[in-house]
Amino acid sequence: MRHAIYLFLTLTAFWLLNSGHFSALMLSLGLGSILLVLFIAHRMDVVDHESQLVHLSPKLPSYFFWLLKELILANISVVKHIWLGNHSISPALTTVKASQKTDVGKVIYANSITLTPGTITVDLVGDRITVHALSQDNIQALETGEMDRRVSQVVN
Amino acid sequence: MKDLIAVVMLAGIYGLLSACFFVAMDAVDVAFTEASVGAGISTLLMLVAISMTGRSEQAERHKPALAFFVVLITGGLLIYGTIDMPYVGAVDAPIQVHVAPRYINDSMQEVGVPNIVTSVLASYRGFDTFGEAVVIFTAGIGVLTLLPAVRSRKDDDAIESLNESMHEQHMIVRIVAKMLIPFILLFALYVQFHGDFGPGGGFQAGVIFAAAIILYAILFGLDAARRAINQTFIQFVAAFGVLLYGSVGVVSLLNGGHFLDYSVLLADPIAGQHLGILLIELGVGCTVTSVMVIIFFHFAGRKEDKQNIKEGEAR
Amino acid sequence: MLIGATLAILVVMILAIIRGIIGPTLYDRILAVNMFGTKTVLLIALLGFVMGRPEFLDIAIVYALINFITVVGVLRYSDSFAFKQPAEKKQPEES
Amino acid sequence: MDVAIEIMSAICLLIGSFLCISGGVGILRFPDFYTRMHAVGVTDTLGAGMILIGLMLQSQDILIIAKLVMVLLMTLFINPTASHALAKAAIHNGLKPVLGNKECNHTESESSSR
Repeated sequence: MRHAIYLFLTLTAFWLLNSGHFSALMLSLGLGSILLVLFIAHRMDVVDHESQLVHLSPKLPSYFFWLLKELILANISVVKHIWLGNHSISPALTTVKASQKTDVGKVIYANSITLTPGTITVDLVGDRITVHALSQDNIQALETGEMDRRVSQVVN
Repeated sequence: MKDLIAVVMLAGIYGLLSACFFVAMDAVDVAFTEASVGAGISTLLMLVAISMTGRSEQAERHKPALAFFVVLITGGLLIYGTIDMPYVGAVDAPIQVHVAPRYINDSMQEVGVPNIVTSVLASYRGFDTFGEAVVIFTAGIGVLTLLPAVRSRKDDDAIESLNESMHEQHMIVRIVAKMLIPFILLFALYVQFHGDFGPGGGFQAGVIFAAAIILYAILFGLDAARRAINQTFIQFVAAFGVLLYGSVGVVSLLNGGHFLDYSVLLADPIAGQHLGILLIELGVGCTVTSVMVIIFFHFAGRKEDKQNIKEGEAR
Repeated sequence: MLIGATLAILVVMILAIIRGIIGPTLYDRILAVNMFGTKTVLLIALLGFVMGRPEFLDIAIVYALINFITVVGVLRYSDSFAFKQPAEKKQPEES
Repeated sequence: MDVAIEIMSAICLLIGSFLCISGGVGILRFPDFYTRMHAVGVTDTLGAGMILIGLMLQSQDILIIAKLVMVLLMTLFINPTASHALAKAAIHNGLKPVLGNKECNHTESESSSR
């Protein structure tokens, strides 16, 4: 029920921000649409703790900014590799461990890895994440486990 | 190119490209339709079809050079034909002198909808659009009759375990899709109801809505999707959409107007137009959504049945 | 500057098309389509600003969503039997 | 004030365009599928983000900014997932990555013959 309320609130915000029309007709149509979507989502069984991220929000912004910093650094390095040419890269396949307990945590970690250019999550089995990296530096950065630690903080 | 999936991918690029072209030509509604239909759902349906028939093209039975020659000639003739056409945007071009000025100048008073395309599509040319809705409905019926669902449910356990393993496999995609699906659905409904103000309307909304359901079916298995979306109900909705459209026309007849003349629906003609457009767009949306879902379910269901039969034979 | 960015995106789209046509593997083509789609989102947003009609953003959102659905669909059907031939074997036949 | 915002937006657009073109060059230049995905990652994250932020700076309407934020969030949210899906499908169907390590010279020579 809690998740349904969260979903209802986010959907309302989504509708209002998209619509920008506040006549009675539009608002009632919006309400009807949201209820219909809630009903279908309930039938599809997609409303649960996995899809509603509200319970991990307080630490999300700080993680987000840290990720942004990493993102910019990673972008610069990959762009450098692009312009330097093929001899500067040494692609590698490696496996790192995800210490998050929940599936959502693992997914956030895996997606953060993919989001930073230079590393791509190729596979996620259990708590082992297979990563394809553009160069050895990326792998070393990943193996320090800082991202892993930060994601764990956000989720738990 | 013999690999059909590569061909489908290039067709997807073509869809995106032509949508960009439409945007550049300021034809927002057409671009919207191309976005949802050309790049989205047709790629998906073609993929399903390919996964049933096989990936490679058949051995050549025709002469590619001859075909290319014919295409070249036809294209050349078509280009030759366009030489006689008036320049784009010429004042005396036929398209600018007949009905277009009326649409542009008077539609605000007569229909009262800011988006002229919607007022043309749904009000001035409501009969055409009715025909289009019926065409889509007919396509749905055709698929229903030609591809009856062969339900051979013997090894439910096997499918259950398959679903389980799929859950492990696609965990990332699944969880992200779980978060996204409600928003896709709501966005489709937003498109549905804001066709009056901006680009959008029943066709686009229906396709996006169906795409969300198809995404669900792809990721969570066809059976889960069948449980969530009742098959009989969806067939009913398809018919209901056309029926709603038609009955708006009939009600306007009964109120003393022409068929699909919404001005007589309410005392105020403008409000009547609004109501009529809203209802028929809803009808179109219902029909398009359900027909797309029906087509996908029948294609994909048939494929699954085929696989089941194959597995049964192997055992 | 808007126009400059639009042109840059167009150039990137052309590069993506080249990659889509020369392949060599199927996945390169899917990658090209995916990249082309995201660039289309950007192009439409930019064009909306160039032409002063920000309603275009609706289309951009639709593209962002549809693109995801297409790629997921490809992934799903790449698991099915029709794709089972190893990618290397296909090489000589393609291009 | 207005001029400052204009300049900032122009800078954002410029950086975004440069990143996108870099990614476009990368997708042609890199040796195999997996490395190309990294190039696409550049255009999808910071390239798209910079361009969208540049557009946000140019608009006054809160609804338009909201929609741009939505596009940005979707890009950041969807693209890694799609990339992952793609990489996973590729590796499960036996497409071998070109590796820079010594022990994998075998794969490298094999795929460079493509």
